[in-house]
Amino acid sequence: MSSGINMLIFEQSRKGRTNPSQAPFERPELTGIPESLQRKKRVVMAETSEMQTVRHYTRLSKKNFSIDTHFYPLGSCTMKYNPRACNSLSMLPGFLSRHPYAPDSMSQGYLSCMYELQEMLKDVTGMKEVSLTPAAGAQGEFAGMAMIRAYHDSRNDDQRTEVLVPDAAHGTNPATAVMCGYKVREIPTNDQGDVDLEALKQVVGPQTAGLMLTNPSTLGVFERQIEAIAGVVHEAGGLLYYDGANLNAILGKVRPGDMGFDVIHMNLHKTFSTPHGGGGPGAGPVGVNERLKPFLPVPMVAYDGDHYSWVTEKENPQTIGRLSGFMGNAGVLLRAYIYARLLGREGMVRVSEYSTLNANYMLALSKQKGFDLAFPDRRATHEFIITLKRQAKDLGVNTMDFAKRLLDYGFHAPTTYFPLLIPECLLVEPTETEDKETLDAFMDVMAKIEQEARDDPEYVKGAPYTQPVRRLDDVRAARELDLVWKSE
Amino acid sequence: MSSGINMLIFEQSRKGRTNPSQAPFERPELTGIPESLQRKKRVVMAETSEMQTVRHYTRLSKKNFSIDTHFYPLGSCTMKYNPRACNSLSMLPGFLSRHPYAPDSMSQGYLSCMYELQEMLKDVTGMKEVSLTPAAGAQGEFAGMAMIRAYHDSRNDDQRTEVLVPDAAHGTNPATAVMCGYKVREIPTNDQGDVDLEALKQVVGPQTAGLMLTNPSTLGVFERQIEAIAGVVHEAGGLLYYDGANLNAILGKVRPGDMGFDVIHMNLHKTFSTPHGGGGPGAGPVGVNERLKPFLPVPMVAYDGDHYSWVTEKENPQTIGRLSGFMGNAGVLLRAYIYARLLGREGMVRVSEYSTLNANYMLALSKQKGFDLAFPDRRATHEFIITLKRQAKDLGVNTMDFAKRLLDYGFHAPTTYFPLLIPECLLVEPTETEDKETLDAFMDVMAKIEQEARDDPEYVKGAPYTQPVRRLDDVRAARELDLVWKSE
Amino acid sequence: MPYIPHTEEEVGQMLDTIGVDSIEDLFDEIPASLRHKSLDGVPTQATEMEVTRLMHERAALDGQPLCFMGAGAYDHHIPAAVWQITTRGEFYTAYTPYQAEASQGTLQLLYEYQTMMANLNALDVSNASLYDGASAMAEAILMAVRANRKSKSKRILMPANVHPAYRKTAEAIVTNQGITFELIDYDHTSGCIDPASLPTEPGDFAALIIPQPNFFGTLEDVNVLTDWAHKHKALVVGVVNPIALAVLVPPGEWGESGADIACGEGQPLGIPMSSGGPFYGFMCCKQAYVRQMPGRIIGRTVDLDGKPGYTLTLQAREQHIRRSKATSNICTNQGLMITASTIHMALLGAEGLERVALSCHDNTRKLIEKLTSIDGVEVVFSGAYFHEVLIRLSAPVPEVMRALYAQNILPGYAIQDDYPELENCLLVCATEMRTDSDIETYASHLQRVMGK
Amino acid sequence: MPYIPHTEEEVGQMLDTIGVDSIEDLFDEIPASLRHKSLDGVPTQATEMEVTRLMHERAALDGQPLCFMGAGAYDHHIPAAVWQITTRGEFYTAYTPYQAEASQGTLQLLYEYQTMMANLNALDVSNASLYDGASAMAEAILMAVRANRKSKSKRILMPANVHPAYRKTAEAIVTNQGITFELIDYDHTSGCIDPASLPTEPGDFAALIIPQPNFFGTLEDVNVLTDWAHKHKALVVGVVNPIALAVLVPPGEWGESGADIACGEGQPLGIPMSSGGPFYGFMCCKQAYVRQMPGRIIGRTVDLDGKPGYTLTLQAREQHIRRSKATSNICTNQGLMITASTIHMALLGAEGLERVALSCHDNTRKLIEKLTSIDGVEVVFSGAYFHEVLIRLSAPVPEVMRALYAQNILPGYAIQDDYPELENCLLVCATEMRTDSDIETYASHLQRVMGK
Ligand SMILES: Cc1ncc(COP(=O)(O)O)c(C=O)c1O
Ligand SMILES: Cc1ncc(COP(=O)(O)O)c(C=O)c1O
Repeated sequence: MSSGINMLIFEQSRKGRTNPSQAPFERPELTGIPESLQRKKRVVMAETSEMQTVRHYTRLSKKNFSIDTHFYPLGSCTMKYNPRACNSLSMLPGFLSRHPYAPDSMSQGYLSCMYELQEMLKDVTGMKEVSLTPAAGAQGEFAGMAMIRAYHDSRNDDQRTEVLVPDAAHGTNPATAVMCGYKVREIPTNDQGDVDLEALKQVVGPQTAGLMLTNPSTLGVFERQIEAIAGVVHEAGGLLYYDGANLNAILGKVRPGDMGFDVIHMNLHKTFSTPHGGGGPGAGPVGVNERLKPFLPVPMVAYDGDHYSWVTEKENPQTIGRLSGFMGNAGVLLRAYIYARLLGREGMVRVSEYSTLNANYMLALSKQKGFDLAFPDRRATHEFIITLKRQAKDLGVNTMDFAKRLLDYGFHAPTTYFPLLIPECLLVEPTETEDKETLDAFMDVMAKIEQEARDDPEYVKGAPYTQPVRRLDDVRAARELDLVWKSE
Repeated sequence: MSSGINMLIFEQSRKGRTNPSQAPFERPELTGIPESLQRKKRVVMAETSEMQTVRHYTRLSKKNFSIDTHFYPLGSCTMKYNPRACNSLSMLPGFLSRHPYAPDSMSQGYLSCMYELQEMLKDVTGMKEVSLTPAAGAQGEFAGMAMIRAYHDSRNDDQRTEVLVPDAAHGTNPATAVMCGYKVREIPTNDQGDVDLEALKQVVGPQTAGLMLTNPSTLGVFERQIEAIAGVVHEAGGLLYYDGANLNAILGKVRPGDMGFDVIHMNLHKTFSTPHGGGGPGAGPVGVNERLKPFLPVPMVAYDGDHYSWVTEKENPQTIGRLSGFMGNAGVLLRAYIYARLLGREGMVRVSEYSTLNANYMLALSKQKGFDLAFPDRRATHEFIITLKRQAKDLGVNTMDFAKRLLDYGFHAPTTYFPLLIPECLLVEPTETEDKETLDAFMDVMAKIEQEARDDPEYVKGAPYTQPVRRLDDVRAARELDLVWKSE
Repeated sequence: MPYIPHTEEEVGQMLDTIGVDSIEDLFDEIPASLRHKSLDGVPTQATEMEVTRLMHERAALDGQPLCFMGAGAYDHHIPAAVWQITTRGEFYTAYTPYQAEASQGTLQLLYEYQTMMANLNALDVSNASLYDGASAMAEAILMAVRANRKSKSKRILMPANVHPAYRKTAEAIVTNQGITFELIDYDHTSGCIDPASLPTEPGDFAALIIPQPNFFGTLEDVNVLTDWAHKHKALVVGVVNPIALAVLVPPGEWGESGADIACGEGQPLGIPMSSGGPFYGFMCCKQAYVRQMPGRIIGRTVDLDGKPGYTLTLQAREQHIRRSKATSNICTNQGLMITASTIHMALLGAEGLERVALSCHDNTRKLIEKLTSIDGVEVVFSGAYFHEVLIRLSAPVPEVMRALYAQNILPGYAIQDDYPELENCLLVCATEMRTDSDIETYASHLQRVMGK
Repeated sequence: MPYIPHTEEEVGQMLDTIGVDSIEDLFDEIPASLRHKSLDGVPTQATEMEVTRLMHERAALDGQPLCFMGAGAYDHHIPAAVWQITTRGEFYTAYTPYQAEASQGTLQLLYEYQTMMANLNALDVSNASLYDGASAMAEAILMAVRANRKSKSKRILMPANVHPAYRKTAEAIVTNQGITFELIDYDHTSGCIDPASLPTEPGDFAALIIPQPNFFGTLEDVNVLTDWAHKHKALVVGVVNPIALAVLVPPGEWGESGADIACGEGQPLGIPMSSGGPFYGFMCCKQAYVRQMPGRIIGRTVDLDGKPGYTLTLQAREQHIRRSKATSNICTNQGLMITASTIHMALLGAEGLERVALSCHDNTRKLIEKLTSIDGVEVVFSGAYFHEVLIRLSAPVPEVMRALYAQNILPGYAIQDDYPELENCLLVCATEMRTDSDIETYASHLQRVMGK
């Protein structure tokens, strides 16, 4: 390949090479700053020309799979089309140049979008109030659990030290509970993918601060006993936390508020299709019912019918406080707002309908092609689980091998090895924006890989073959840490 | 590869699939239009979802070489870095939404840029007046030759029926002369790459309308006898036309006006680095000396020290007229203006200096590596010619084979088989924005391919191997015309 | 140095390799007498930050008026995806696809474009763009003269209601080759060519130009006109609006055997108005004339392994092969605009294009209804229209326009300079972008101004 | 359907394959009593054209004032290339790089980012982002408590001149884990922490926070403070401005042995102010503490063929592996912002970053000179500054601000709500974006307003 294609930007750097147009031409003196506070050695950066830089990062980008280029059925992640209008409209100069501390009088455009987004999310979730400020799902979880804690504290109910978390939960759930100062207690799942209600009843009690639940669960099924679960937890004085990662599956069909949840977070970067950006940014607004309203994180936006304004600690003295310097990921919220306006109430219902249709169709195809399902007797929600335990045992080709081989066929792998309680699992989430032909092609390739695994397992275990690199040595990465490039 | 990667957009189309967000939701009636004028059958277009479309064209884009991804030393084409600022700033909403017939009072921003660009181009070329309106080089040529014709006509000098064109000229030169109603007479080149002055003297005469010259010529050398040539043509009453494709080589070093040219066109998409867009748009402003001023194509922009306004047929009754509906490629002109402001007078001189340095460096490396040069005793300008005649004869591996094999190494090929008078030629133009490492790597690969050609000529003749397709059958393309996709 | 990667050290090494002492030495073949010293007329270099600010200021100067102006450039919605993909480096910074194997992206896209454009026009083939609508018409005229084997004439019949700028452009481009235009007057009641007024013995002529819609926005009886021209062995060149083609009979189906060549301005298909350019000219024709067509053409073929691929074809028509015998001198065309337009058409689909066309028509109808309800405003011509209509004001148009500019409204195109007989007439247009409230805004300001 | 590709026919086929009659049937596991009927609180669907117009109107509402406000978000030049590359679909629409082989673009970029950020801070390692500067400080505090093996304390010494919003954020995030803050007052003359005022026997504490510059814009004596904290077995957490680091001594070189952790707001490096987000938090630390660091970390390794490649590493720290024992609950981070920032830093290079920093400093100096030449305007603190300065007005700040807003000027941040003792004080900032004439504009308007 051409020179530089695998080089680091630093390896293209040369002393004395500069790109002067991107900074003022002048080098004024540094006056009035004590010597001892001045930097002595120039930073080691990349000294490259503008074209070298543009070419380097353009080429790098081509080494990524993405929604714009590939089917990306990563379960629990909702990799669907990110409308390009959300990008350009959220990046209009007026929005980009707004200082976060600009006065209300110079912020009515931005604030009106945020207020309307709050209102829409209230309706969609069935909650009484929404704060947009959490920067991602995990921070939304934090806000939610911190509110639960603030609620118990406000009632001087200080015996509630435990949070219940089903074993299928996402890792952020237990990690969040701990960040809020709670102990975590795992609740087992029954063989139908529902929470083991008996087990729940046994551990619930006056020490229970709350239950964190994902519904539909990470197992790709709808928790059917949700009303009973809510009853059990509420009866014990605990509150119900809804992890909104899977809201995509139920938009307009059933609302967390109506299911009995006290607080929820939404992943706007999933359900509301803001782009994932190779790892973020996201946005994790929280919605609450009446009794948690006083504790919502600030800032929020209020509207008096004429003027939009900020809600801060002043107006909400019981708030759990602030979670970021300003108002979280404002630009992501704008994208979600634009998406919501484009979809409207009509489009939102279609989201859950067609994502569910796609998942159940793939589930049906999986059965036809002889794959084992984690829950063959259940409906899929917007995602479902294939387990490759049999193939791993019989052929020695495991889920990771399937995943890597899929890349060779131009498909991103589904989520692998999560949820942890299903062995050799593939969590498949096609989303509503993929077409039938693509789903068919994916399942054909799955069957083909299985055949390959039968014919030549070593070949499959050596995959991928068509990517910029072959399979990477993760063990070495962690053992011989190389986190920062150093010149020789 | 993944499904659809090589499919046409039409093959992804399905009846009933729509993308309704991109047009009004309503379908009003067509009223008052006679049946006989209404379309009966719906157009066959692609019926695809927005994501399918975005994914399809994003993937297609990845099958291109481009400046942003590859070294692209296409001689005579000046493939240099197109500053990204020129893109974003020329596409500001205020510029994009300006209607071409907006009144002057709502156009001062745009007109001021155009006026200043005219002024800068005057200085850079040494001409007396500039019209920006030609849409590309060839249209600039047309404008230039039409002005020469208008000039002779205005003097009732109607015996001038011939235009002289050196045999090394670009194909647009003779084609343009014919479009202007002239006969073309070829002038031979001597073995030093200069015009054969004696031959010129023999054919010049009262029938000579003018000479079209590229200087530096397409042979990658500066025409040293330019003053003598100008003298000969002018003496005979002919005018001198300057093809500005190679202006990049002499910016700030020597000016066409000073060399005696009467009219010139510039390729802003070369020298002023507006992007080529996979085949355009370009911009081919023309500059003239005093005597051709009355004939310049309209519109142009005037400034009275306070207000910018259009110059049209009214102000310039002798104009050759209009070459497009409005003012040519306005957005390209804006990009060139921005580029010129970024470079400034300091940067413009560097363009010719470093493009010339790069070309001469590659020429020197070519010699070191044993390649034959078209003009080994001449300085390169911003480009130079390698001839692979020897390799074609001895090894049976020709210029086309080298070109295709270069693609496998991640380099776009230089211009091949142009100019026509150098056998098996490669016209190499590195431009000033490429770094030494890249030039070194390219010449190393050239030597490597030569070695391959020695070791295994058939292999080289089968190249490319790493592109989306292998070598294409051009003969079949022209013989079995397939220009439009048809559903079966 | 801005955009130049060379370090001092590298420059030294390079000069050593070349065997000279300085960069200056490399220019020693330029006669010293000709050497230029400085570029005083060019401003000094500026940082991107400075130029960014400057351009923001300049762009802001020109306002973003509410647009009821058409006259060849139309304010249509462009999906955000169009330009985000079009400006990807791989499309934006590639050259003309001379190395086909390394340009399959652009080439396949152009093949798709040709298909869409041919389908839209209901003609057999399409080229891959010309500069703009006006120069495309000029090229179509040159082509018709070449292609019409039944006529030796260089006479072209040109309706007076073809866009004036198109006529001027055609004149500038084709008259050097001895081609002449004969104007056909329009019917002053309908605004269209009256087929009945055409001579029964027109004499030999190479082609008839038919605009649809014409510059006044009214619709020609294309079927009758086409048959008339064919009867007289002339070719028919349609000059059409591509959005209108979603609902109007396409050139390939005009009359008994269809127009021979269709051309027009591609701007309405995804290109911003942007001061009039870059736009692109499209051209389609019957299969029989493909070898006379100017411009690049892409063909599908196969590679060494039999796999389909795309390449420039019929290059023997072009200047770089045929030189003085080429069908045109065009080289660089409007490739990137085609990229945008192809994506645009794919995003809209047939249904979307139809809805845009219907909405333009309907909004214009509403606009005309509103405006003509004002005292002193009337429609000039009786012909059916698509999305432009000529209205006559009882007040002096220049003054009215100034008053509306002050309200940030572009009220339309004053046609008087081009057609002195149409005094105080304004050509107005309402695309799918104009809302009822926009139309209300225009009407109420016009009413106020006219009421003075 | 908008964004949904299904045709009716396909839906039929799919339902057949599944074996149900309607899409509705697929929801039959949801208890009927819970089913929701309609979303009346959500507006009806809109076309992209309609939403485009709406958003243009909203964006235009907020003006684009001349910005002399900093206080945590800074108006810097961002090269056009940064966001044009960042928003390429391959970066913009990829997920967290879980499948490393199909994510080498993002992964290599993140490795380059880690290198740049570690170099800028002169620390050994960097993570691949946290949410923002404020939450990064909170995470740094949690990390310091975990990492400090020499202290059992959960006590943090927190200067009062750390950004108030950062302190609030840290409080909201860490106090649930029993961590407490002890405020250190600033010196009311210099605006900095007076090292002499620090207790000789501070007791056990886990970490000292050192802002550089602090919220007032003045520069702390970081060397002395660092050594003091280390002497008392506490860790040092620097909260730094990354642009300032181009010219200020970097955290890794503070005092004898350097700060242990550095964190801050990445926004000044290529991220628009955009109402405060998305920004990103950066965090660097000494090698010894890397396993206590929160957030993603990318490592270089080799593939099966021995070829270098990049992958997520040290995942055992993270929630998806370690669950309740993770170093943090962070999962989705601010990846795309890092993409932008990395390209930004590469485009500027060390020299560019220095020139930006020097220019910010110089412009602020000029601004202060101008403003303090106005009667009734004075600098509050004597400490050296980088690019923000607190000034005190003799007039009521809210009124002055309103008057300047009316001139489309953002005059600075009124600090009074956060520091009641600093009445009528305004924190002003002039980045490299402010020209002499901008400064003149501000000064002349302020003079006029103050003169009233
Ligand atoms: C079920 C579930 N919960 C929580 C999260 C955390 O959300 P985020 O990554 O936005 O912090 C995720 C996303 O990865 C998830 O899938
Ligand atoms: C020498 C020369 N003249 C003229 C032209 C024609 O310019 P354009 O392609 O802009 O029409 C070119 C470009 O290809 C050229 O290289």
